[in-house]
Amino acid sequence: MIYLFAALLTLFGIGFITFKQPVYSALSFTAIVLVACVLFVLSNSPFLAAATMVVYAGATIIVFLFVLMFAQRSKLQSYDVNLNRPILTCFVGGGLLGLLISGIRSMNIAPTEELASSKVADLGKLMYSDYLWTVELAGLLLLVATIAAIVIAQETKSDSMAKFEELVKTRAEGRAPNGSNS
Amino acid sequence: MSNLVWLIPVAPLLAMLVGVVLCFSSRGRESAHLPTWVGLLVAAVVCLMTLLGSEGGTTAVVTPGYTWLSVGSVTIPISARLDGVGLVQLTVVTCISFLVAVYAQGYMKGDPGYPRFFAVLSAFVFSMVMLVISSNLLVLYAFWEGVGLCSYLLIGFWYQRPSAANAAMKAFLVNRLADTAFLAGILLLWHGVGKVTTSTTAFARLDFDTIFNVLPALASEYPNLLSWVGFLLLVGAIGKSAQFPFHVWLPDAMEGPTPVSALIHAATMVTAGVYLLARMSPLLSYTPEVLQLAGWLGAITAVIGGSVALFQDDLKRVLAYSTVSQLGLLFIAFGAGMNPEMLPFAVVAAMFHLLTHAFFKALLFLTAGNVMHAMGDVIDMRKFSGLKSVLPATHILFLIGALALAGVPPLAGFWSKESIFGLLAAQIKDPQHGSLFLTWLCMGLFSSLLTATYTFRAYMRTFQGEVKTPAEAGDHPHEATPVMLAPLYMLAAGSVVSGLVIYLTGWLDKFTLPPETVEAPHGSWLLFVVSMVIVVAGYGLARVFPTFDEKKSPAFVKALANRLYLDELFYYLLVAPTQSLANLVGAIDKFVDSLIRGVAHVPTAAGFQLRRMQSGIVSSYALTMAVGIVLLVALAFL
Amino acid sequence: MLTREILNSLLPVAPALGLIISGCAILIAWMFQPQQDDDQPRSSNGWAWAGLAALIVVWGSWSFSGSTLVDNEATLFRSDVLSRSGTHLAMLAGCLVAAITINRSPSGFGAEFHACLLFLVSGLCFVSAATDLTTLYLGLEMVSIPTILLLAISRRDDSGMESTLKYFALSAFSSAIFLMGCSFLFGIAGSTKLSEIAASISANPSIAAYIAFALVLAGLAFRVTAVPFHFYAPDVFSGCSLPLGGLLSTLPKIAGFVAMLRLLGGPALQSGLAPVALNTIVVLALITMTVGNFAALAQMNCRRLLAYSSVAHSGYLLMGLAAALVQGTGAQSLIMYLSAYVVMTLGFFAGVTAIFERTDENLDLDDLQGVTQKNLLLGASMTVCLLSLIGIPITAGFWGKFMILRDLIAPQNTLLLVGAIFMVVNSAIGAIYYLAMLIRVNTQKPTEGSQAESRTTSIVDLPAFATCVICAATTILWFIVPKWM
Amino acid sequence: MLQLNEILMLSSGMFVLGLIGFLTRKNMILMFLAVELMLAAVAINFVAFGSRLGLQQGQLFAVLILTVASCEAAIGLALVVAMYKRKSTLDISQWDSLHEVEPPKLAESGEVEDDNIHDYPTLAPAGLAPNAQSTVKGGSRAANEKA
Repeated sequence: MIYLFAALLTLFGIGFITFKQPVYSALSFTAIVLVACVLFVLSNSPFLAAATMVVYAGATIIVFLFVLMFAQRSKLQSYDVNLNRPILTCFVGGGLLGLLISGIRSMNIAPTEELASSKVADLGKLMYSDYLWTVELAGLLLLVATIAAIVIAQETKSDSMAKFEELVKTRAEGRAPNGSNS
Repeated sequence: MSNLVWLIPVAPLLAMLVGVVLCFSSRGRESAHLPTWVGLLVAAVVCLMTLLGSEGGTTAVVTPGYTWLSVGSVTIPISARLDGVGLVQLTVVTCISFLVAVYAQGYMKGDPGYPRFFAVLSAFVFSMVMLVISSNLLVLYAFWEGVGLCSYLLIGFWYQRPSAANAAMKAFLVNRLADTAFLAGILLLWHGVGKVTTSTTAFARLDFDTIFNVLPALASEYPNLLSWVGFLLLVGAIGKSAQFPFHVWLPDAMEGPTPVSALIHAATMVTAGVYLLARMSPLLSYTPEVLQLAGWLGAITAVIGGSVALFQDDLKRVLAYSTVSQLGLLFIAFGAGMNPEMLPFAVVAAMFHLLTHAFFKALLFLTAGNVMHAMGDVIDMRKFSGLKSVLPATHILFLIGALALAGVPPLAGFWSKESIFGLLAAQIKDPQHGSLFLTWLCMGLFSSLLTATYTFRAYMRTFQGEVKTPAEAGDHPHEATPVMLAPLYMLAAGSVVSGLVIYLTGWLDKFTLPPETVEAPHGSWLLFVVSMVIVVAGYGLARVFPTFDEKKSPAFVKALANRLYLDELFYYLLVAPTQSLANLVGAIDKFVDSLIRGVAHVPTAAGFQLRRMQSGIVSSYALTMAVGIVLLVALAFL
Repeated sequence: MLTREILNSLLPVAPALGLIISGCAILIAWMFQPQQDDDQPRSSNGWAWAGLAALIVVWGSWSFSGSTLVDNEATLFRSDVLSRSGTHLAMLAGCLVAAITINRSPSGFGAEFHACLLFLVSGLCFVSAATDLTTLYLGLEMVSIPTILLLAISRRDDSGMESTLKYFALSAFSSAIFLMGCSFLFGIAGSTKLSEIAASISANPSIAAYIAFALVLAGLAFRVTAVPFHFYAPDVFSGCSLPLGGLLSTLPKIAGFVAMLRLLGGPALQSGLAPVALNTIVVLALITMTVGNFAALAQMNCRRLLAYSSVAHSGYLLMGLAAALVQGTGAQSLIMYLSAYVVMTLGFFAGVTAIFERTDENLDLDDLQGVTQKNLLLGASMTVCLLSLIGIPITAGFWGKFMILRDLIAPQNTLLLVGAIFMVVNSAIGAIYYLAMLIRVNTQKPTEGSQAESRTTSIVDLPAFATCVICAATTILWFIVPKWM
Repeated sequence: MLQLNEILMLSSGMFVLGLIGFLTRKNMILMFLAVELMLAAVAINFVAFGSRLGLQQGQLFAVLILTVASCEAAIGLALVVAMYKRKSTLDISQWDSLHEVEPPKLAESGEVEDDNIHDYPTLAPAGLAPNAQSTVKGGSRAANEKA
């Protein structure tokens, strides 16, 4: 069974890395997340599987795809076609994988009682009793991230002014050497 | 009393802080002397009260003060350790400093760096007080450097003048040379104490009490180490106290303002070396060979200083060389303490002369300052004469100082010199070193002959003869202001009476001698007579002493006028090699520099790789990070 | 239902709560502020003062409340020496950064800027009080996400965006690495409690445990700019606004080191993983300080130089971490160095900020010329900060180096001794470029540099100037009274 | 059923895939997706460990990771949008204006000046200069001072 998963992962992973169309890459990312969801289920965590499915496949990837489309050009871009030092990176990644796997092999976890079937209620109880402040902290983090996202993407008037001035400057520079440019 | 002790350093410290603030403020600059006055006055009064109220005796009172650092097992407490010697030194420092500060108000008036001067002056007094009262050798060293720093700042006070900046640099470098030896000595001692005792913490090993407690053990187990320590401490002491061959910095230090010359380079700081030897005298009693070296250096310095002073035309320089030679006498005193049972008397004699010398040398310098003030900053004795009628008060004060310095009874200098010579004379019959003591005695007496000669000569050239003033002095040179004269009267009073009082009452003995010692050896009446003859001879010589012309004088006169070419020797022995070394290093530096530049132009070279990694592309940075992670993880399998 | 215990478990992070509440208050107040025409950039000073006041009030009331809390490991936050000193450090750095940015907060984004600065500092408090892997991780994110926001809004030209991008991308990457290590730690220890993790690692030092350690270390090494995770630093420093450079060189570094101490500095770790972990940290430290110093030597660009200098100081701090691991006596010397570092670095940044009209221009070393001639107090303060960075006595930097060196020498461990020697040599190398700055600060500028001449004619930023002076005074004060560090 | 070890290996593989993706892709959006992939792998780790150890904390951590991942996604996308507006490209290697500048060329850096930089401190001649230029005694110094 592991070979099946390994094969799936490798297939979609290679796809994610090598597809020249970024949309295909994003789709293989979705496929990998689905594989991960299956792994969640196998680890007795159906709630997380569902949550991941909703959050990743449902929300995150859609937004990513949206932005991807927004920035998409009609023809393939060179930066999507060419990879950045693929061979060296593969060596590094392979090395890390080898090290991690041999580390995992050497690890022997004492088998305790398997979590028979994790009830969402138990998780909820944990989250809202002992780990209440952790969850609140995560909420605060979301607030800051929201502010950050709004502020970063916002274009202020001074920004557009600066951009305009820059444009004028580059035009002027471009025009200077040979008068009838543009 | 114990709490009051901390007032002595804290008052100048506060004065310094206020002064530093005044340096940066636009208002209140003209009254910058006030905090310093108050701080120093408080310190001086506390000192005097403590001194007069003290029972005497040599036992040291350790007052815990302030725990500087207390982290984990490291504690660095700073505590005050006050014994008789320290108390005497402290009183001299604070009282003279206060008087000089009063004088400086008049002298420095109108200088753009007025607040700076008083801030550094307070800082100097603070460091000096801490140097004296610190109970730990390392703390002493720290403030030793602090004192050196203040001296550097004050010599170079008029830093716009190249000569002042150079003189400051020179004093700094020469002192640094000696201080390196001092520091090495401290570390060696620390190492040694650590070998014989394990009970104390690392820092407490350098407490004086600890050191003195383990001295017998140290002396029996590591006598060689002790000699080395003594030698290295001596080098430190002769650096600060301007003894041969490190005396070259002191005359140049006269570039500083005159109050500074009086305070730091005549009365207080230069005696720090002597104080160090007195403080470490329990250790030195185990190392007679070091004391012998001190005696020799002192004798040589006394003679050299005296002879060079004879041929100087610059009044302040005469006094500077005179200081060098008088400090030499102090070191002779330590030489006379070669026999361990005589060492306490040597300390007494040295402290005695130190005290009187502080009075009359400060007086002389400050009166010279008056002269300089009146003459429009001209201090060359060839340019003026006969100032007796122009500056009557200054004339009398200078005369008192000169008589005290020359050793005319019953003024102070006579008695303190006498106690040193008496100590030497009493030991002439010593079977082992008798001839040595005799030699030093002769050299000491010869230097006092020189002292009398140059002092009277300087006095006569300045104040006697026809009235002549330089053009810089303006139409009618005037006497100094009362605020400048008042402290001089007090110094003059000290110069007159201190010697006689202390000699007759044996007042110093009670502070510096263990209670059950035998009667101190005093000079015989023969020595008295010899001394007086010497003074008279000196006066006679001064009368007949011709003024030399540089061109047609014999070689030795030329040599003396040029300070025996010692500066040149120093130059060729130390500076020139250093400079060529520096040039070499510079050349290497340039080579390396060009190599680096070359490397930058050759992308294949190894050093360039780092730069190339810094390409600005995120992916490359991430790749490097990933490689780093792999390497870190791979360390697990090693 | 909130029980009393659950509420009480928040007490150790009370200052963080205070900051969060003030931050939210600022944001809410901003919403109600009447909107003005965007052509007139609103002054952000009000928000800045509010942020600074919030920091000072929270810090002061927390330190003077003097409540001695029971150190309860079972809850999510604890109140021990490390949490207290970490919180103090966070507040100190936060106050200084807030003071530098009073006149320099981005126009139009003042409220967001200062609210997020408060959130950032509160994140540091969470990190230093965390007893649980979850709170530690969220605290770290609470530091890095506001940092990105601050970077993004404080400079909005191409360079600013680029530096934000670099910081964000690499920060997300390193955070993933850190999490991978955390997951292994969780698996090996069977708990998310930091104390149990440390105990189980030292009871059973396996290869997997080491791998987890290495991954966590690598993740945190990014925050403390250890080599080879430092590459972003010079670029980001040269692309962000000047006060942000000061922020970047202190706050994330405090977070990284406090987190390392929380994760690794437990007394349990010294027995188990120590040898190999120690080797790793020492090697990392040596490489970091050497690369940082040599790279800084060749720099003429002031910002990049400061970045490399911060890298070099990370190396010294890592040596302090190694010493703390061996000694097990707590990380007092590391904390001392960190506090000295915070004050002297921010002091120097404040000094540079005070003299330049714009915070986004490129700074060469020569631009520092003549500060003392223009303003003696500022020049003297910057000189003191530089002396402290070198580690000269009369400054707090001396005690920092002294304590770390002492901790390195005391255990008689060969590796640490070698490290100590390297550290001394490196400090000497570092002194060269600090002296180069020192000389420039204190020399007369060349007459022909008329542009540079006009730059430093006056202090353009009074709060930053005051901060610089305060930092210099603190540096000297701490030398005299090191127990206040 | 899968063993714990096997799940861990799979998640490690996923993690490394994400890492390689982050390093090789130049498209900013795909880079951030790769980071999400790494985070998802870590979440699998946590859940697997938690399931094996009988601890709910594993799932809790996974939930936190989901939260943080969406935070990062939000910021990342906002950043991408802002950057795309500026350069109209998603290529991350276009953003490399901040980097180590080459040291100035030898000619530009003023090699000539270097000769004068090494100004070593020298001792002041005490009184009379050692080179005996001013053989006049002390007075010359006083005169110099006036000047």
